Amino acid sequence: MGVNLQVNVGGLIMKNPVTVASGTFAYGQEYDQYFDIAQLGAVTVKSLSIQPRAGNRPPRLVETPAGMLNAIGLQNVGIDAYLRDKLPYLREKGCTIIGNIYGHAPEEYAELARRLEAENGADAIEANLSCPNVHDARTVRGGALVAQAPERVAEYTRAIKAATKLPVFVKLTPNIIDIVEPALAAQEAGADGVALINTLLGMGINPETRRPILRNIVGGLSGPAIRPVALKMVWDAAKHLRIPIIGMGGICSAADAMQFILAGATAVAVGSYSFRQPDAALRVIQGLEAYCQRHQVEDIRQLIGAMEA
Amino acid sequence: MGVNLQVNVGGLIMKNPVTVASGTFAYGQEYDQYFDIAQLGAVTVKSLSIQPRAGNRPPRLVETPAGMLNAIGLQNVGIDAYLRDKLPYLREKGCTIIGNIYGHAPEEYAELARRLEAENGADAIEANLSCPNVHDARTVRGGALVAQAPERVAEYTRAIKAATKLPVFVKLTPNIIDIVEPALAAQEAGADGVALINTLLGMGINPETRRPILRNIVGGLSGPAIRPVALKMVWDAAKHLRIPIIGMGGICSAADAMQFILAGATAVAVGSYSFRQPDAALRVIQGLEAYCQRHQVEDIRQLIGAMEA
Amino acid sequence: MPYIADCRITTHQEVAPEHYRLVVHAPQLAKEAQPGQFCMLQVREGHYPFLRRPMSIERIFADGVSFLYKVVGEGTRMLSGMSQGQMLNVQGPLGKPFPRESGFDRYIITAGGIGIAPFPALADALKRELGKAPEVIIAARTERFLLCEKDFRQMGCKVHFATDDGSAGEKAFASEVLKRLSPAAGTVVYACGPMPMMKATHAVCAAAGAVCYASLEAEMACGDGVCLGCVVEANVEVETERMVRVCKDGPVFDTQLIQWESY
Amino acid sequence: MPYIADCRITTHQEVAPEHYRLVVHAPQLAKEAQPGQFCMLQVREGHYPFLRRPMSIERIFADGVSFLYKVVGEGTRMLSGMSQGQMLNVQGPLGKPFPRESGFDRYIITAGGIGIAPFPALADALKRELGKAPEVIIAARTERFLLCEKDFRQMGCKVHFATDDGSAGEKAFASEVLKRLSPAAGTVVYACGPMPMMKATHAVCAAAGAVCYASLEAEMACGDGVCLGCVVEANVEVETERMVRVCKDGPVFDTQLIQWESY
Ligand SMILES: Cc1cc2nc3c(=O)[nH]c(=O)nc-3n(C[C@H](O)[C@H](O)[C@H](O)COP(=O)(O)OP(=O)(O)OC[C@H]3O[C@@H](n4cnc5c(N)ncnc54)[C@H](O)[C@@H]3O)c2cc1C
Ligand SMILES: Cc1cc2nc3c(=O)[nH]c(=O)nc-3n(C[C@H](O)[C@H](O)[C@H](O)COP(=O)(O)OP(=O)(O)OC[C@H]3O[C@@H](n4cnc5c(N)ncnc54)[C@H](O)[C@@H]3O)c2cc1C
Ligand SMILES: Cc1cc2nc3c(=O)[nH]c(=O)nc-3n(C[C@H](O)[C@H](O)[C@H](O)COP(=O)(O)O)c2cc1C
Ligand SMILES: Cc1cc2nc3c(=O)[nH]c(=O)nc-3n(C[C@H](O)[C@H](O)[C@H](O)COP(=O)(O)O)c2cc1C
Ligand code: FES
Ligand code: FES
Repeated sequence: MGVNLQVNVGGLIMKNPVTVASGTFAYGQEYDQYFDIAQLGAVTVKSLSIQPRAGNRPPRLVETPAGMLNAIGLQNVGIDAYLRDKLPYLREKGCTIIGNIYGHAPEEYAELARRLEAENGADAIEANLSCPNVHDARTVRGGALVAQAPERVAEYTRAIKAATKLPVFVKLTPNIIDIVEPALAAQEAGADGVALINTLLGMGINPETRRPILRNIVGGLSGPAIRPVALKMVWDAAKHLRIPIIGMGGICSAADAMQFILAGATAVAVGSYSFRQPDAALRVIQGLEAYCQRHQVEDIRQLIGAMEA
Repeated sequence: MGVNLQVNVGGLIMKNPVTVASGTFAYGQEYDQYFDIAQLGAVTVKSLSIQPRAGNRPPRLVETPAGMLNAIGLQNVGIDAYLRDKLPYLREKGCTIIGNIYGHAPEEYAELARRLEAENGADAIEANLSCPNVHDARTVRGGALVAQAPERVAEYTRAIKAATKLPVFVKLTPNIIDIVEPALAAQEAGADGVALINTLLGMGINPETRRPILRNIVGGLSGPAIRPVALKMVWDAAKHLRIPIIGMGGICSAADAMQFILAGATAVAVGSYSFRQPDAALRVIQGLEAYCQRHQVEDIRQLIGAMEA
Repeated sequence: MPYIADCRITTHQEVAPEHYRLVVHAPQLAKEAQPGQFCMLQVREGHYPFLRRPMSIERIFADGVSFLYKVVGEGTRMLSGMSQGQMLNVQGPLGKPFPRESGFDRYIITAGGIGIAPFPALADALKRELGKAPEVIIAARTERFLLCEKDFRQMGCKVHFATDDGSAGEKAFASEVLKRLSPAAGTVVYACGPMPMMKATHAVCAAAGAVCYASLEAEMACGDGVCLGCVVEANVEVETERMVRVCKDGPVFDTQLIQWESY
Repeated sequence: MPYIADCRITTHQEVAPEHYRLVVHAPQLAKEAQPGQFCMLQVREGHYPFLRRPMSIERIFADGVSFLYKVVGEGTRMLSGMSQGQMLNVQGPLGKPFPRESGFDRYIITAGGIGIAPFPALADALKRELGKAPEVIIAARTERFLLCEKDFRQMGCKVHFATDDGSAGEKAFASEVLKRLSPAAGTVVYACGPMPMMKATHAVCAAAGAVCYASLEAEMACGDGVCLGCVVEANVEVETERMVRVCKDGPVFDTQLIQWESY
């Protein structure tokens, strides 16, 4: 049986619903050594900023039970080097590209989106409004992240939407009471989709040295450990949104991805698990196709939000 | 070297800083089969309500990577049966008791606290303002839990404090932007300590049946998976509070417990890990003593908040 | 009283595709265990899988017990990778055993699939204690998953087969075979298997006036009555509770107690 | 180009307390691997431990490679429980090898503790390719952790020992022994060991005008340049980056590049 895996994520056509999470796939080239990355529904690149960023000082990562903490701090080559050095490879391969962007103000996001569109640097924009490792989440109280304040989410989204015709996805944080609030704010401000979730704030201490394990003290928790949390947020958001959701958080297998799709995600991203298994996203695609065949589902879109409560 | 492990948690003297998390130790009797539970700094009992509660319909639990989701729904024998059938065993053993309570309104919490004090049912009160499995966290938007609204935390805390002279601890939820807000609200309303954290909201779907794994759909995530999140919240709260913190969330070993103490917890609770290893809390006590000896620390109180940032 | 110990694996063999028998050296456990009780096995060190896995006690020997299990997920797969000589952390015996009362006319065991696991021990005890070799219905998807036949025959049990595909015995459900055996008042039926099978078995017994004890399954965290995660809904209140814990109040229940409508 | 494969464990032995040598059958890996490169080993199926573990390639054979490792935590403990014949999932070869340039007067290897791991392959290559058997300083806490002596002697290397407790060789740090060997301009030093040891080694070499290549360690998630988790701070910008990735830009670095003040 032929299975249609193609989905339309707020105007972005993906040949299958599987992308990779920003920051867990760099700019694609490294993992192209292990499998043909053009098979992905889309490649989501590491957050890009206007200037290159050195990121936080090391140590920047530590394993945790069924997950990991990272405090990379958005180290990236900057938009210029991306367009010059990284983009050609992805375009040559024929990849669909989601350009994840990060800035210090709405204008910076707008500028990044404009450049990506103008220079064919992406087929959709994902605005990272929720990185726990850049705003000083260690000391600022009461919500340092844009994605924790619905009115700021709206403001940023409007600025980006005004700057580009590309589909715009807004990436939100799980460190919040009700994910529906910033998600609705994004939708009302014109976002074409939301990406759920970024990492959860966490930390670790080495009891022997009595020092924090990460130099930045605080980092973002990812991996299978957080999957149940991510799934709940996707399900919550799906009940209230018209725009599509890209679900992520601990996805390792097609069975995991199916949970997110059934909860209401139109597409999914494989994140940290690629570190363990570089071709994990490809296996998810293959597994989704096999799932549809086994269940005689001709079009995967029939499964979006199809959980029977 | 003799080591002092005794701590004073807002007026509750614990002979060591280790208790168990409410709902993971029932009323103590079962695990007394495996070790002498009187060795614990305190036994924290399953949440008690005025009337017995049947809890949610099954299935109520599922394992997750390095953790578990539960939707017990506060099934408990009720305060009368507790005082009559469960308390004598604990008192006979000489246990220090933290009476965890749950009600539908401030008056119910006050009533439970009053009864526990009057009938010698507890040596301190822990008010569960954060159970994700009873308020209808599935459908109510914008924060269904008391612990998500600082002003309600204050109101509930005041009511309980007015009803009892026992130390009162307020148990908070990690499903929030800034844990310091409800924690400060509790402190300002007279709480003698805070207990951090309750479970994180989460869910699971069986992709084969397309049905939620839990009958309640949503449950609470616990276990080592959430430890980094819990630790970050304890550290956040410790920076801003005068009152002591009972830290919990994924503690399995003395090394884990030490992380919480170094982050600022005065006491710690072993939760879900007891299911795997019923004497886990005892091993934590032994491990803390060994840690102090190895590091030549005469008094464990010197280590509270002693992380070097 | 249950206890926890590292037990040496003395035998571990595949008895059918994806089905294993595992024997551990555990003299104290063997002394206390009763047919129908179970153990919580810690499949691995570390945090994965996080919880122990419940397994019925299949046979009780002088110096240990055996388990009979099917690989259904990662925990049982990891268990199947353990070798003879390795240590397995075992908690048990847990739960209430099958009641073994004299005075019944007929003793019938009915098992679906891996639900056969607790019955070799039970049949053995009925034979030894009451002198009654029970009749046994073994049902499975197909012939090669019909387990323990030889054990039962050696105890002098009459064995009936049922398979979904007719590859051995009747092409029928266990409950249909049971019905044809005409249980009646004075018959006691012991059942274990998938929930629909036990529900049907209960219905047959209730209609016939037979007593039925079933060993139920549920996801378990503690296995010892603490977490309240493994409950099933009861028809009547048991010690003031409407929810009964499979691990502590069961796993063996008089089927009249269970609210079968939920299944 | 790195690849990922399940490789059969052909030998696995304890070579000192808590120290193991593990040999895997991996012909393609053996063909591509260079001394100083490493592999990411997947210790277990499932989610625990979540990440792979980086291990230097100790020796390169015709049809496989060996690793030499020390048990320091749960991952290495689980690894040590694997048996000959089992399959181990290996990703590699990864990272930049030790530069092997002719034209130096002297080649010195200096290793602290388990830092000895990458050097048997390096010494072998230097001997075969350049005809130079390097001098080797092996430092460890105490005598029984002085590893690989025989391998080096067989290659004709001169071996110096240093122990913290004086139980063998000099009671000194590796860097002190190195200093007494009087490295100079024209000397190349290869170092691997704890950070303070490599920092001191760098200082000795810098003062003497010797070239020093060190194999650094960092916590790694991907091992392949993707996650940016394993960086160390560089003195100069490398390809416009101030942070260099141990996994991809290293693990072997010219020590002049590293900002040693941070350690
Ligand atoms: C009292 C009792 C006695 C049991 N005796 C036996 C026995 O003798 N032999 C045997 O093969 N099996 C027995 N089981 C079932 C056995 O415990 C499960 O098959 C096992 O826990 C599955 O673990 P897993 O990691 O392989 O599967 P998982 O990956 O955890 O799950 C795979 C599937 O099995 C289901 N499952 C997982 N855990 C349980 C559980 N605790 N109870 C029921 N279903 C579960 C899941 O819902 C899922 O559908 C018993 C269960 C109970 C409660
Ligand atoms: C390029 C490279 C090559 C290496 N080669 C070898 C080798 O040949 N032989 C050998 O024995 N070891 C080697 N190591 C170190 C080895 O990777 C760690 O000892 C191992 O990952 C620890 O895993 P664990 O689960 O046992 O310990 P964990 O429980 O993860 O940690 C125990 C301790 O080890 C530290 N640690 C954990 N992971 C790493 C890591 N990736 N790098 C450094 N420290 C870590 C932790 O901070 C902690 O202090 C190498 C490391 C790198 C980066
Ligand atoms: C090492 C690492 C780096 C990350 N960098 C970024 C980033 O640059 N931009 C971003 O939006 N998210 C970043 N994330 C978050 C992931 O995209 C993803 O939202 C999160 O990890 C949850 O998915 P997972 O559990 O599958 O990893 C990063 C995550 C990790 C682990
Ligand atoms: C099965 C189960 C039942 C629980 N019941 C309660 C409860 O009745 N009252 C309460 O305050 N917390 C309850 N909790 C939350 C725990 O007390 C604790 O806050 C949480 O599990 C985090 O700790 P852990 O990760 O160590 O388990 C329960 C947790 C579990 C797993
Ligand atoms: S498994 Fe915990 S009460 Fe039954
Ligand atoms: S380990 Fe990921 S970049 Fe080095």
